[in-house]
Amino acid sequence: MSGNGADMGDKKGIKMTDKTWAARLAGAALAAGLAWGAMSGATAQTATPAAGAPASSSPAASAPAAAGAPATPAAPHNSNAKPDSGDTAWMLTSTALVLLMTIPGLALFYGGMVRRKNVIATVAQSFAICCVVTLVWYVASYSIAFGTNVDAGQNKYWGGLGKALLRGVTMDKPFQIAGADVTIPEYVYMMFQMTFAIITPALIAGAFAERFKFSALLLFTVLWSLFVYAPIAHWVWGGGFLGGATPPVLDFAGGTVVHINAGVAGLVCALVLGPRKGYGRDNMAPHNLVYTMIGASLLWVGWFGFNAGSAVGSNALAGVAMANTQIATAAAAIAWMIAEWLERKKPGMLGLASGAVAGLVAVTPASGFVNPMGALIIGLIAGVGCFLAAVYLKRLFKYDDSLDAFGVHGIGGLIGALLTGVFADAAINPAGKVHSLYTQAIGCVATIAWTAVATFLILMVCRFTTGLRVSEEGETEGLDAALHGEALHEY
Amino acid sequence: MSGNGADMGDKKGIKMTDKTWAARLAGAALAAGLAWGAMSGATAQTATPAAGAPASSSPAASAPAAAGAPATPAAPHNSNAKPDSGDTAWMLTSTALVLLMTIPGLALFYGGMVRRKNVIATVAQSFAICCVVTLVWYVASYSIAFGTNVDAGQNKYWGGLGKALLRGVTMDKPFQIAGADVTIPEYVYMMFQMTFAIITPALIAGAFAERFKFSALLLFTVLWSLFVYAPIAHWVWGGGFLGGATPPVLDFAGGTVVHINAGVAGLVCALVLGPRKGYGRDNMAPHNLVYTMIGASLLWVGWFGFNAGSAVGSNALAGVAMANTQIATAAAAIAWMIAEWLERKKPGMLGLASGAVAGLVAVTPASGFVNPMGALIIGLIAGVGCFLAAVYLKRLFKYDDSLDAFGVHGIGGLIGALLTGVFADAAINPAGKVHSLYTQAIGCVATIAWTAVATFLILMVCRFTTGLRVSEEGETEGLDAALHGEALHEY
Amino acid sequence: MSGNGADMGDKKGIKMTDKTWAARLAGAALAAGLAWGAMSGATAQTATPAAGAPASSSPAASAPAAAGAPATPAAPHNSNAKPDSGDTAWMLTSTALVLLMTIPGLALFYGGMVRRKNVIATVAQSFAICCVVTLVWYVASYSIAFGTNVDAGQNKYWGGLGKALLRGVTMDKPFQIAGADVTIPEYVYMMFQMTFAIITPALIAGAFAERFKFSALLLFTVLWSLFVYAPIAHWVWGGGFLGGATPPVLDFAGGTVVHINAGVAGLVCALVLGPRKGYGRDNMAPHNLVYTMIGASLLWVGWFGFNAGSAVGSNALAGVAMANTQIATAAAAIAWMIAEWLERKKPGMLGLASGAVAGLVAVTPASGFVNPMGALIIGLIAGVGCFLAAVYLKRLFKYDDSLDAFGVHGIGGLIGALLTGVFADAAINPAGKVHSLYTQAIGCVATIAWTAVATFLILMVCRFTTGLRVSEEGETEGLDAALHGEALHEY
Amino acid sequence: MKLILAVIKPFKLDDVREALTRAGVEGMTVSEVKGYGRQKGQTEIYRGAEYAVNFVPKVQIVTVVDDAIAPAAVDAIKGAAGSGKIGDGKVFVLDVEQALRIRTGETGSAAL
Amino acid sequence: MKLILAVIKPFKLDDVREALTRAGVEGMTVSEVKGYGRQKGQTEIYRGAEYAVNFVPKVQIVTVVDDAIAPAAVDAIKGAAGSGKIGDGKVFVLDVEQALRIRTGETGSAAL
Amino acid sequence: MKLILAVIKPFKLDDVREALTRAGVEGMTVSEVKGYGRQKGQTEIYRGAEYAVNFVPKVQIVTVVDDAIAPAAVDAIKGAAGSGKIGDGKVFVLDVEQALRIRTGETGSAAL
Ligand SMILES: Nc1ncnc2c1ncn2[C@@H]1O[C@H](COP(=O)(O)OP(=O)(O)O)[C@@H](O)[C@H]1O
Ligand SMILES: Nc1ncnc2c1ncn2[C@@H]1O[C@H](COP(=O)(O)OP(=O)(O)O)[C@@H](O)[C@H]1O
Ligand SMILES: Nc1ncnc2c1ncn2[C@@H]1O[C@H](COP(=O)(O)OP(=O)(O)O)[C@@H](O)[C@H]1O
Repeated sequence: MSGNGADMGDKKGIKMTDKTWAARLAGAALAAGLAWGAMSGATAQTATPAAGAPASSSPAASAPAAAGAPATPAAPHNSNAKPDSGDTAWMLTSTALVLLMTIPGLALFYGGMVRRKNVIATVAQSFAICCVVTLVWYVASYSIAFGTNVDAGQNKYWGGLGKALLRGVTMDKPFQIAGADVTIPEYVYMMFQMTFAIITPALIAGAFAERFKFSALLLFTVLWSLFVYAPIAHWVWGGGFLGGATPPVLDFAGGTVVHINAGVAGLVCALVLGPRKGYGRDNMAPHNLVYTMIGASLLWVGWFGFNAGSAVGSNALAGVAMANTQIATAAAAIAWMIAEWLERKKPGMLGLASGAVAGLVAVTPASGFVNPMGALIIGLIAGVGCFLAAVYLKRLFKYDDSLDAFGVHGIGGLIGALLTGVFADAAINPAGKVHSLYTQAIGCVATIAWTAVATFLILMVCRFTTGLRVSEEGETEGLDAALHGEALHEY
Repeated sequence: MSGNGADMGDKKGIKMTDKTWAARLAGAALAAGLAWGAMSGATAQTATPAAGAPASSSPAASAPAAAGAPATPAAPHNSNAKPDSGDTAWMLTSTALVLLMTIPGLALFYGGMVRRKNVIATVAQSFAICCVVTLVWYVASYSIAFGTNVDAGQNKYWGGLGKALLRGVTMDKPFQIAGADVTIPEYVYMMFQMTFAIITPALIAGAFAERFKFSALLLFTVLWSLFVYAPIAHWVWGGGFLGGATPPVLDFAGGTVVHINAGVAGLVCALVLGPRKGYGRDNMAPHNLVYTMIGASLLWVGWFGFNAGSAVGSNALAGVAMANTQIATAAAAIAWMIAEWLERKKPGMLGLASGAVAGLVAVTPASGFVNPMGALIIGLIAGVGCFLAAVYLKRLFKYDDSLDAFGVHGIGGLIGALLTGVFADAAINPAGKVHSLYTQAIGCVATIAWTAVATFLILMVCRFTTGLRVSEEGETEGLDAALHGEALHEY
Repeated sequence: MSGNGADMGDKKGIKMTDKTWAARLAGAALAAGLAWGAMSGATAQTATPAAGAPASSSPAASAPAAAGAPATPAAPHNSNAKPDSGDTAWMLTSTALVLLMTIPGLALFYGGMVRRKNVIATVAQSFAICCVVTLVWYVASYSIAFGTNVDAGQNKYWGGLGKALLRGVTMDKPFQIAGADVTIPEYVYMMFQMTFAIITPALIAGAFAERFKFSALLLFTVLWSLFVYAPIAHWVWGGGFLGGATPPVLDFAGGTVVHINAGVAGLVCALVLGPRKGYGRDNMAPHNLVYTMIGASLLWVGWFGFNAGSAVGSNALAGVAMANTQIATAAAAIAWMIAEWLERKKPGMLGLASGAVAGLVAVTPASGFVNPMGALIIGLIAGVGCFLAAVYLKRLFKYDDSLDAFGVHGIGGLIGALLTGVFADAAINPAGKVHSLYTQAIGCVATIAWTAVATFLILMVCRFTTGLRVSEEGETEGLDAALHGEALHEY
Repeated sequence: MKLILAVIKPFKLDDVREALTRAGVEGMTVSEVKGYGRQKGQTEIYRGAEYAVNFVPKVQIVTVVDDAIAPAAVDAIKGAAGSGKIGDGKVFVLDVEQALRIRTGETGSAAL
Repeated sequence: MKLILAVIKPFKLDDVREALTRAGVEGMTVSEVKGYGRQKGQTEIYRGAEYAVNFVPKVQIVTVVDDAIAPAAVDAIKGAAGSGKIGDGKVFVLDVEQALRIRTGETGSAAL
Repeated sequence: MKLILAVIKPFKLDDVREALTRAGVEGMTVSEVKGYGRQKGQTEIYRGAEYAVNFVPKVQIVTVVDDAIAPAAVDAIKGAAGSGKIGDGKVFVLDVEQALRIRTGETGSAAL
């Protein structure tokens, strides 16, 4: 993997000097800044993204292989990149499945874990994030993530605004992502990726549950989607400097882009916001684990779209990704359950659900690269690892990551991203032939650095505009009444 | 658009004299009457629908284009109308998604909004309607809607009983709907359309929630499905006088057939039944907005099957329909939320959910005709428009449309149906090349007129047989106990 | 159908002497025993399953026809068995749908029917079974069920361990199941079948709800999955003595393998465990029929994957299976509702949901063999039959089948399995050309005998290791607190 | 001071609250309860299992009032809660020794 | 008249109701409550966070009876609610000044 | 013995329980109630329909104590439940004639 244009083909790896880092961050910040500026006067900037996009013949071509079908023998029908109705059918379905993960899946997973007085506010967060990100994605984020920047140097960091408002997305023209052909219509590809952009900030909400202002949430989501999610997605999947490196960072369905990203952002939120009122003293037991069970189940089912859908085709790669997902998830759920059984004397539904999610997270980057035995091992490690993180790490460092966004998604994502570099099997996916723990670590570090800094800055923006926390009284009374003027009426 | 056989090719449009209307209504009433009579002795009438169906070469051929794949460049694989496995896969999936909308989607959306004592009765309505319509559709409604009447004059109004009990539906024979080839097996097409027939009467239930008799509901559903839904579906999608007009009424996935139809029927129900006991005085706050959130989410996800499925194929048209659905829905949810924020001082979960549904409704007729910008605008208008309807219209005219079936589906459907005539974009769907606000208005008026009259008559039939409302005591006690002898036991 | 290798082609039918039965059971027991032994040292045994598998040219070739696509004119694209992207898309989707049936579908269906103090424990059962079976299936059960035993004599009873840990499952090699080509990647086939293996033991849980130990549940699931589910699946679908007989036992999607199997196992559990404390005296009313409604709805929707997915392709057979499923389910729900209305004076939501499930169960073996009229009749009979079983049978014999696993799945499965022999229609599926009530009865009897005996033995193993029932105090206090240390907090 | 404990039909709560307010009562505490008496509960039947629900939902109102307005308060409840049908409920009056308003520390009638 | 306030274990409710009926009590009002006493609550642990639930679920019965049957009623509760285990609960007796049946206006013992 | 009936703000429950324990109270029975008084409830608006919720959530504590510690118990509640804001709640004291511990049959103060 290489950090900048000059040594693109160079295999000696990245040199982690402060200087290149600074340069890189500055570059991306610039890109993001441009995006923001350009959004106001979007119509003015009329870049033609396809024209001479240098990515097409660059090493970046292996990135989409990381994201799926093209390079695998199981998907031979993309020679001239005509849309295939079977591939399209599966991707339409996958899009529905991934949306199902956020609403109502994640909404219920989180909603069941808060106190009763905050349940409506908690589910409203997932729902509102879904709406906000949809529009931001349409307006600019899709372009930033999956556009091809006319300036090849900038293209390492962001995709430009050539596809803002879906300019250039057509009904019939074949298109490429990061230089590789895709066998589905671009509208479908855009929609599929949108659902990933939706769930990522929604995951963060687990960290600031029960105290974040709704207005702050809306602003945070807009900014975070533009300045954190979209560029990182470009780095890894859009032909940017991580996915386009040699060897490329392997991230099949979003270990770095989605989970490490959301987990670390959550940690930053938890640290900046501080603990909930009464944390460690009041009873904050999950009020309805049936909701949490429904949520975990829909996450599981929907994750088939997430991981198997990341094959971007209906083929054996999708099949093995689905199998890996299932096996790692079951293994992690059972591992967490047993760990908890030993420590707490009783196995619990929350543990099963949490373990399952930990497994889903960890297998995400690996699902299209490893074989089932690799998935099993990743699942077992993630189950125990995330259990320890959720139970001990939080206690150790005394931060209040309310619903363990970092403990499950951050740690689980790290475990999965790193182990993908260990277990990738070329018999499953030729694109995983060259894999290295080192490269994977670079991917993790880059993601962590950017998301940590940018999330912090975005929180500061919110702090001085909308404010961050609800009033003390509002927190006591419950966010449902305080923020939304609504309540559950169970009598 | 033309009203009767003679001027079928005539582009001068319909003349809205009382006389032609009377004739048309009478014709359709006759058709419906025949349907009913024929049902008793269905086996006697053995029409051969395919033989010499005149629709095949008539302008009606553009209707199925309105409903989907054939006319789009993105779906080239239907030359000889052999079933395509990819198209079939997506339509099987879409069928499951649309069924998910009614059970448990709509059941929960409505169930969460009623008082706790009526929740079981409310969800039972959706569930029972699903069962009843399934059988009615199998026995006769599919034939009325999508059969081709041997009498071309009658075919403008209903499809006859040639396909009653699915006669002539085979495993392998290619078939046509309204003269156009279809690339999926007819069993799949029949199932897909059945799920639309199911949700439509279930939507009406929002208007008469918390007071309608269960026996009345069953009878109402049978009659309404036969005499209102099936003929209107034929008019628009089955080769009838609306979809077969020149230019045809554009209704991609059911703005007229489903939403205006259900919304207006709901309004009639609300007016005929009168308000709930204690309306405007008692606390009738929604008892569980988590259920409503789940319901809205499943409606959203399922609507991908509804709208993208209406492409009747797995292609770019399905993709853009899905994208439009997503964008309009998010826009409407945010628009409603902001309108409510301004008026009520707090944004609410019910507003987000209601806005989302309003957007889904409004984009339905447009989803396969407009581009994303059109969808965005339709969504924004529908969000504000339905908010105003739900809040002020009801108050103004003092009817009790309990869960705003008219406010959301009637008004949202109208907004969408009319704006489809404004925003249809031939670059998205050539079938939308010729579009006119005027034609769209004709479609709305015809639907409104028929559904209003027929729904009223059906209610009268119920009134003098099953009765309409539960007893006063039953209403006080709650429908769960009074009608079903069941209760939630939350302690 | 023939009982052993020698008279494989013999049409004179099986002679039900004690001796052949004993031999058969012994054979299967041996097979299962081997499986167990081999699991410990799985790596040691390296059978090459494909080599000279005799099943490929034996009458067993008609078995996969029973399970779907190959033999039907509607699925012509499997000549050289290359994976078809459309078929694969539908099977990936079906896998997600069937998983949805168990989590959260069945979990909620059952969870809503227990008392509030046991709801978390009840949903945890479905969830845990999902995890456990996933691993068992990966390790050995898939091989036992769908492997081809190198010893043709043994292959009648179990598939051997050649595919243990998915050995030989590849990304691209064409593969056969019971001698027939399959047009989807084997990973997808393996995953689809896994979801069936998951739901079957989860269904049993209805019989022992509210009193079974969680540790016992885990052990029971491992053993039952290996020794009961996997061999029976092999007998019917994997080329074993039932599906490979002449004429073969017809079981499209699991009447014997899934429902009779689970129902009878449930009955054995109910008898061995004895009734719940306070049974017949305490109020054991279902605590939340909204959960049950959600569960029944998700079962219904998911069952499209179960039945239409059993076509193992995206074709007209899938379409008719879906239509049959829908019609039988609606008919059964209405039949149960009416029966209950007559007996109980009020129609109930629980009745509608139960009837729907009864219909789904009964149409399962028939869905790809009968025409819609057959499905209608099967549904009506199942609705009334299962109602009578759930209400009177239990009362008559005074066992406590808590949530009617036997009454609905056992009886419904029997009705469906037998009537498939009556209504199979060669116009729908040529594989159903030769059908006989007698053969179907043989299939039922074999399944019942094996599951009854083996389930009893497995329970005895649990009894003397983990124990079977929670303590009396635990039962009084509720399983949520006693077993899991968790509680719903609705205040 | 007197403590008035009334058990009424749930849907009469708003009427009773208004009547009490008119009678000069300034505060009350309400809870959801289940009543057993002459009025019999519903019977629920689930798959043939019959559960005679012996209890019917009621609302219980507790209000402490000055001796002087106690009779008026009882009358107010009687007037507002009565439907003439079985199960209308009961009013019980008990003597209260002391009352305290937590916020201010006021006691006796001043605390009400 | 006496007001008998009993706090018992939830699953004993039906037994107590029957015993009271046998003792001549014709009506009662029941509510779900949480009790604090010698019997300690469950501890719930969620992802390492431990919540010692200080309260245990109990059922509270309020019944107003004629002075004459008060002792028998107390005995009935004692007999039916006792399991010999910690947490069986308490019975308190208070004096009632007046009772009224809302439906008929009857007062005193006739109102019970 | 005295029966102390306190109505407090829900989130003060743990504080009050601890204060009572320190004051020597060994048991209490708690329930979720809705209060009406000077503190006004939230207004909920759903699609334009406004529901002024007249009642606010409160917690009711009933504890029977020996005459001797009754004043201390009342003080404990006052101290722990007060926030100085409207709606802090009330304490009422009633006389109890008899108390019984079901498990042992003990009566009077010994039963508490
Ligand atoms: N003796 C009693 N003590 C306490 N509460 C009672 C008593 N008798 C009745 N109740 C309460 O009053 C309610 C109404 O009593 P019921 O006998 O059904 O009707 P009515 O008062 O009209 O004769 C009961 O449901 C119960 O809650
Ligand atoms: N002083 C008291 N005042 C009011 N209720 C009490 C009192 N002491 C106990 N209780 C109630 O009685 C229940 C049982 O009391 P506990 O001390 O646990 O057991 P036991 O009565 O068997 O000694 C408690 O949970 C509480 O609801
Ligand atoms: N007269 C009363 N009888 C019984 N409960 C009362 C009475 N007055 C108030 N309460 C209870 O006390 C709570 C607090 O009273 P409120 O008047 O709102 O505030 P404060 O006591 O601070 O003046 C009320 O919500 C109600 O539950």
